[in-house]
Amino acid sequence: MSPVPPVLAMEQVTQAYSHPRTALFRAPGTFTVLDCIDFHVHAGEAVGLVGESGAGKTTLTRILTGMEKPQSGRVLFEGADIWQAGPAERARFRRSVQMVLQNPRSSLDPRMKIGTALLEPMRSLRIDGNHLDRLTEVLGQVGLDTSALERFPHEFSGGQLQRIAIARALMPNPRVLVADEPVSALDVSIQAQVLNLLKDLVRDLGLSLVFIAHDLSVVAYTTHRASVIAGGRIVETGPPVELFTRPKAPQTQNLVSAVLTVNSGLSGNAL
Amino acid sequence: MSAAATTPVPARPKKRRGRRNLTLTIGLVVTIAFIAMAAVSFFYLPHNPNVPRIPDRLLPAGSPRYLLGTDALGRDIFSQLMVGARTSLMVGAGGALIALVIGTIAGLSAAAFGRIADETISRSADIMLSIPGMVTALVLAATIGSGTLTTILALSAFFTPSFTRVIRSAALSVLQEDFITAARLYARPTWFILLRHVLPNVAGVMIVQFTLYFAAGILTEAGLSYLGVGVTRPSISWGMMLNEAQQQVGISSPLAMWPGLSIVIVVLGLNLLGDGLRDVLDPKLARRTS
Amino acid sequence: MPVYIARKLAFFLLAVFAASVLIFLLIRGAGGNVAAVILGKDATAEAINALSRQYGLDRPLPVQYFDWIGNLFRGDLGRSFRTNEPVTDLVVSRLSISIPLCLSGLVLGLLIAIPAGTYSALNSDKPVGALIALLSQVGIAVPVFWAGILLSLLFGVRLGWLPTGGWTNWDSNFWGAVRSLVLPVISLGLILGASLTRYVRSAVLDVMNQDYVRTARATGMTRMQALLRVGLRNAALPIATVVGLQIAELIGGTVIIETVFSLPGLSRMILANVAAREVIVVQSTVMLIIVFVMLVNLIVDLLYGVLDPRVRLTR
Amino acid sequence: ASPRADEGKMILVARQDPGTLDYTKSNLTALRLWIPANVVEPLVYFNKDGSVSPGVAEAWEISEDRLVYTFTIREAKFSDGAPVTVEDVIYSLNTMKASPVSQNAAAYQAVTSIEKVDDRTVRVTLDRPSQNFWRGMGGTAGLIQPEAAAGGIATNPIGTGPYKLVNYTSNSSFEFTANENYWGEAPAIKDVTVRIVTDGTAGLNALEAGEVDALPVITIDLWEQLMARGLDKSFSMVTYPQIGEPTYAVFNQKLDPELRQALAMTLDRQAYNDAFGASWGAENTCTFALPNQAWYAPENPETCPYPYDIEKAMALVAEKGYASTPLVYASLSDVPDLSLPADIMVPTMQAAGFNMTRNAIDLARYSQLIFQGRPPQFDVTVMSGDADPTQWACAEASAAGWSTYCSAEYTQALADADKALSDEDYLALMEKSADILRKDAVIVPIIAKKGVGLFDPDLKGFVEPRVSVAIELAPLHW
Amino acid sequence: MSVPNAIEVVDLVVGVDELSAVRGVSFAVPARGRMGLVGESGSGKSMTAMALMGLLPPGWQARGRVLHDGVDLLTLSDKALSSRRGRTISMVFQDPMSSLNPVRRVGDQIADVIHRHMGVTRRAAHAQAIDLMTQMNLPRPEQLARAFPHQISGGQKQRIMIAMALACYPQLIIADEPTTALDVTVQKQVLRLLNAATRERNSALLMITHDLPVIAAMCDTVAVMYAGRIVEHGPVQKVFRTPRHHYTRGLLDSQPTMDNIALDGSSRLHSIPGMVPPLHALPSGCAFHPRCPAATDRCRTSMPEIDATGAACWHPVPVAAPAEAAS
Ligand SMILES: Nc1ncnc2c1ncn2[C@@H]1O[C@H](COP(=O)(O)OP(=O)(O)OP(=O)(O)O)[C@@H](O)[C@H]1O
Ligand SMILES: Nc1ncnc2c1ncn2[C@@H]1O[C@H](COP(=O)(O)OP(=O)(O)OP(=O)(O)O)[C@@H](O)[C@H]1O
Ligand SMILES: [Mg+2]
Ligand SMILES: [Mg+2]
Ligand code: NI
Repeated sequence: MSPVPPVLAMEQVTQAYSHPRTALFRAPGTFTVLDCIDFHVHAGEAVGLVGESGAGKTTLTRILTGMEKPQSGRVLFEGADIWQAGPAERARFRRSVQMVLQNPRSSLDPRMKIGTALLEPMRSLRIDGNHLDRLTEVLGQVGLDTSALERFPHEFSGGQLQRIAIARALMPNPRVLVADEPVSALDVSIQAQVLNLLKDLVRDLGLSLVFIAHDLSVVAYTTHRASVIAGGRIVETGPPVELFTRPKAPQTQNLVSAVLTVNSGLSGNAL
Repeated sequence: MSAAATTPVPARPKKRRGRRNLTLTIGLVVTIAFIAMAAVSFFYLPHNPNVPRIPDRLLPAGSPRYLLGTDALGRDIFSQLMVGARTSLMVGAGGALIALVIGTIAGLSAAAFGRIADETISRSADIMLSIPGMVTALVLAATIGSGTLTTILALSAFFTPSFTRVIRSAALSVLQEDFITAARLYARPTWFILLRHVLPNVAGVMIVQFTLYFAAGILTEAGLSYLGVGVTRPSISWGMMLNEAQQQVGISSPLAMWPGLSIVIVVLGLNLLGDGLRDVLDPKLARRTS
Repeated sequence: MPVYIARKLAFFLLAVFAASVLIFLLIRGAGGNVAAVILGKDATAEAINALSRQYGLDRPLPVQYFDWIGNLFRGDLGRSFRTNEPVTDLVVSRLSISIPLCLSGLVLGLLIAIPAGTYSALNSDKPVGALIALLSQVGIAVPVFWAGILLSLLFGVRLGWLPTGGWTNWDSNFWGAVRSLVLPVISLGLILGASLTRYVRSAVLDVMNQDYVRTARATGMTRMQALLRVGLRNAALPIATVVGLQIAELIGGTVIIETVFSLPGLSRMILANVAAREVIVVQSTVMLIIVFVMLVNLIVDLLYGVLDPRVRLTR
Repeated sequence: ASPRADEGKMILVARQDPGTLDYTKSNLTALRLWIPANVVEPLVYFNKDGSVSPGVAEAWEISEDRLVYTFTIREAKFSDGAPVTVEDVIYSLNTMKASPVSQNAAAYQAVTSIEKVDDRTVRVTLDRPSQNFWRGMGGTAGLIQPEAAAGGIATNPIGTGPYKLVNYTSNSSFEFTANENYWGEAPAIKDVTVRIVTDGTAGLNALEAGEVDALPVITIDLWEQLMARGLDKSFSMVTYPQIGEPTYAVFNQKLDPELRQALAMTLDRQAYNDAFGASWGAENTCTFALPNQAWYAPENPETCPYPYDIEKAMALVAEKGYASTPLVYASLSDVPDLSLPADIMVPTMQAAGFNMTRNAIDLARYSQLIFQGRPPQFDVTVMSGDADPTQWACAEASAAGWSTYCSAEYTQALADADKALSDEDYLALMEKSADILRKDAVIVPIIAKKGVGLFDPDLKGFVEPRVSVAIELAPLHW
Repeated sequence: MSVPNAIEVVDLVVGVDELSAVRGVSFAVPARGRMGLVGESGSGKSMTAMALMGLLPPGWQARGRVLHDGVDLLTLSDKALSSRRGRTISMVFQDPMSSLNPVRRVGDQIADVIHRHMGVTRRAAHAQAIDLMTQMNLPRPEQLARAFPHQISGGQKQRIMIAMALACYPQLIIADEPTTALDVTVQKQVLRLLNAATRERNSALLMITHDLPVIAAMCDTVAVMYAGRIVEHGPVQKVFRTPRHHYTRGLLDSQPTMDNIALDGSSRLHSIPGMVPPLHALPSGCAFHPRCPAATDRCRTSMPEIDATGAACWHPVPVAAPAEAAS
């Protein structure tokens, strides 16, 4: 779509799982979760992915971040297949693609101080440099101060924790941030804080963002481009507002028509 | 979607917390007293518990010089109880500790190293659980001879499978937390994740289970020694004292009271401690099993 | 469901095999041998060796193992070295004590545990509930043999109502046999009941906190109705599992109780035969017990399949 | 009165389960208490007064040189109805001759042939006179069984005795009923049950509760309890030496004799007696014998070679530096009678300065380690058993083990006694061998326990055992 | 009072020991009325509902009055209450996955309710259950009735729950977040069904949710809860168009909707700073004051009551500055 090659992409990715065995003398069946998916994100771009529950969104992020090897297809980071890459390139990939998970409370080890948790990726990925400076910098970026470092996760609210989780993802100075439903576990009044933060990060740091949600308006608010996934395939891609005001694929239409808003409710034509 | 996960941990109602604290306190006091009794026995005993003094035999409790009286050979009962505490401590804690170490390693491996490891370990645990522990202990005593060490071994063989199961399920629930996914994402190897993240998070379960198996170990040891396949003199255990009490003077003697009572109190104390600790360390489990 | 049953059966067979190897090795590892025990203190080494040879105890271990296991599969448990009696006969006469003892102990335990556990779960915030919980804690802490000793002291010696121990054969005096089982069963049942009470209590507490019980109440069931019609049916599953696991422990309890009350049951037979190094008798009897425990657990698993539609219909 | 009195029944209590009833292979007291004399009879009976009465042999003839014994077999039937034949007798004697139980086989050491003379007569020829042979014919070595039923001996021994075994359930009970084929007078009580109650207290309780009628053999660990409960008053108590056993310490004969002697001086016999014998059921003794044996002598500070003297023992230990010799005391973990003495001995020996470790093992291991161990695998152990001095006989030191006191002098003295032609000679020679034994501090007697029994006051007629330790049921009556 | 109330709650306080999750809540749902109760997690919505049903967790106590069908429900015994539960007042729970008895067929579970309250035979109850399932737009009801809960989808389960709740034509149905656990696409269908079915049966509806659009779509009036109290109460049109409480306004502003997103991506959402206070550390005065842009000392010390504005606020949002949602 754009002349610059994508930072992170997947080509023709297919992934299938096997059902548990149900009959004694029949081979267990498989079902395809992702079916020949092409997906990419450019530098500095925020890409959204929406779809019903079970559509394969989480599976896609797992493959995109290299946590799961697809059955077929390639995952490309800066043009190179990550499953064929040498150790140095793999290390670079690990540093450059980070993830924010759905549940802020469970994404931080309850027995680990925030400071330690934030330094974990640096140690694990063997990144040199002054970690303390980096800590202060990143905490500033997510709007927390260094007093957080000595505390434990249970002393924070969900929104703060999600910001800490984002800070942890930012520590290795990644190029791509993958966020799987980062706000769906948050209270309404707090989710806006996190959305604004993500948006700022893309703008200020030139990060690429892959943002997953089941709520169309949240995706529209946060991203430049969005894809709709259904039945293991990407059915439609485009600028979100465009996509949601003039959906073409029936699955997109289905999603759009399901959206409730205060205004449509007040005007009496919501249901 | 639901924001339930971010709800602050609900504060416990006061009244119940009070009761739980009471449980914990009683358990702690009894356990400490018991450990203290065992510890003191190393430095001070009113009498040598193994040296018979025939002229002083079978004195009742409260006799001068003998707080709880003497047994059929004139050995001081209180001193024997003190040394018995030591044995119970060693056997119960030793058995539970070995089971804890092996069970933790096995349980973590089962949870973390894939289906084949899981099936192998879990099924082996199931098989071992089907073998009645008492029978194993009997056979083991015949195989390697009875004594403190055998008893510890038998107990650990007995407890390891259930320990493994508990640790496995606790580890499984930790492993599906998002922070594990996060650690995988920044390339932590599995063994590191187990040590750094899973172990500290199942430590509560481990401590609680340790306490409970400690108690169960004391009970089982008493049973084995009662059958005469457990601890033998010059070691002294409460179960062995009961065995002797029944052999020597018959059940109508108060001799059978003291060691029996000691067992009940200590086991009760340890169980209360375990339950209390569970409330503190492992609230999720507490709701399910207390 | 067929897959479920097939898997459980396959595991059962594997488990039996593994246990048999384990038991065989354990017992063969034991010091001393039956010939030495039979011949007593004055025997010469030659006499002992000759007797061992006669019993086939000098053959290589794998040969002995496959011989034994092959016979087991044919339903032949072997013969006692000392008396040349078939183990089957020995076991059968012992089972006429151990099975009633074990089963009545279990039934008594359940009769205590189910009402007490349920009641204390439902009244967990009242003094009675706490009292039951405490009593069950105390019960768990009491060694089963001590309970037996105290009970026989009270009812046998003090009050003289029941025999303090010993056994009367069923066919010689039926009520006498029943009477000799009363105290052992009570000791076993009380202690088992105490620990089961805990499990029942937690299972009921757990189930009663489930959303579907709340639904049942919201559609008009009283607490009692919700407990009886919804709660217990669902709590039966975890309780059945625990009972299956407790069987092994129950057998451990009978070993001790049979000793306390001098009942010539299966456990005591094992005890005596271990002491005499009657390896075949011990191996076969222990295997019998293990297979029994495993069978109970297999049945519990299959029962689970029947009771729980989630297992029945999907796997 | 017992409810069983009118039904012609009685229930007795046994403490131990023999496991097997094959008396040709097993020497267990638990078996010898019930089967000989009641079910299986020997050729002859030796009475308490020294006279001999007929058993399976209705008459016998001993040649002048005491080398040829001719037995006339009784026209009787075994309890299974088969007639007693000369072949059965020859079979029985030959079986005993080949018995792995050394006491049985020992009786036949001098025997050269066992032959049939005619349908009712058996002749046994010896190569030298043997007291052991003759006494053996009145003991287990002379028990007569039918050859045809030999296969079932382990569970259902058959004999000519006044009772037959109806049922034996190991760990549970023996059931006897009067043998309708018995050659003598039918016993007064037709049905006898012997209940096996391993827990001694439970046995006493059962007696007190009236569930059983007698405990003919009460082990030492219960004597004190029995007095404390006043059972000796409410029941008739008998004490008799035959069932009794000496309890003796065994020191490894390879140890330095002076060390053995010092060890022997730590044995406080009165303390053992107080602790276990309740001071009345046992006598302190330094002689390996029971009070019913003629060469028996109770403890006596003058005549005892190594009387209790802890100070002297300590001095010896200090002087000779025995503290540096590690010693192992092997105790039996699953036989209370034999583990209790260790509770006293080990601490006392330690107090005297010996470097003593206690090693508790179960009977099966003990059998292998101690009984079979060559050379001896222990330094000190305690045993309790038959007061038969011949069991120690051993001429050469290489065969030394627990059960062999390898002293040529001792063995010779025993052999001489065996060959004795008259009872007086026999006694004198036995006394001589007993003296050799006690001076060497290898087998050191501590106490001689008596047999103690409690009977329902209405149950009368108890006689002291004639065949080994057998409790004779037939004379008992309500 | 012209229209009788389906339920009237006066000064309801729900708590355990010293902690109160609901601190003096009053509202009324008129017969056939439809009220929404909205608020963030932990604000006490579910506790209020449970108090109305008499299904508080052990140890919890409710004070105040809950008038329904002429009686004060809080004074009734468990037995008396259970004859009303499911008949005159019923409830749909949040999580359909766990709210059905896993070992009983779904058709039987519906039939049980009918049999229990309507005094009809089991067979008739079963027929009625199938009938109800048809009305709930469930496919192949006869077959589905024989299914166990784990065999059907979440949306279907929630319809079964609604069928159970509506089976006896209750005067009031309380729906506690009935669609939060469901997929977006299914949510609308279930809401539509609930809407239609309650109207058909003339049941009043108390809709509990944290989702403002759901309230807007379903309800006539709304009460906004914060930290155990109602902070604003009034007709939906008024409250959502001209919110007077800063919290209500904050909630409305922080919803990203297609309407408030600028096409160039430059728009920023309003967010409420801080977090919802935990029960045991409630701020003094107006519980919202630490997060409120207009808070003064007065807000910190004394607790405002709902006044003529419909909001419990010392400094209500001026009407002149309508919320963005209304623009
Ligand atoms: N490891 C696995 N083994 C088997 N099936 C799996 C596995 N992981 C995911 N699935 C199945 O694949 C499908 C897609 O799952 P995925 O988690 O990617 O969906 P999703 O779009 O993220 O849904 P949600 O919105 O509920 O998070 C689901 O049906 C899920 O059950
Ligand atoms: N069983 C309980 N024990 C202790 N505290 C509880 C319990 N249930 C709820 N609470 C507390 O009571 C308060 C009100 O809870 P309630 O469930 O009514 O909130 P809610 O508004 O329904 O939230 P949600 O949107 O998460 O369902 C919360 O602070 C909660 O932590
Ligand atoms: Mg997902
Ligand atoms: Mg709620
Ligand atoms: Ni592009």
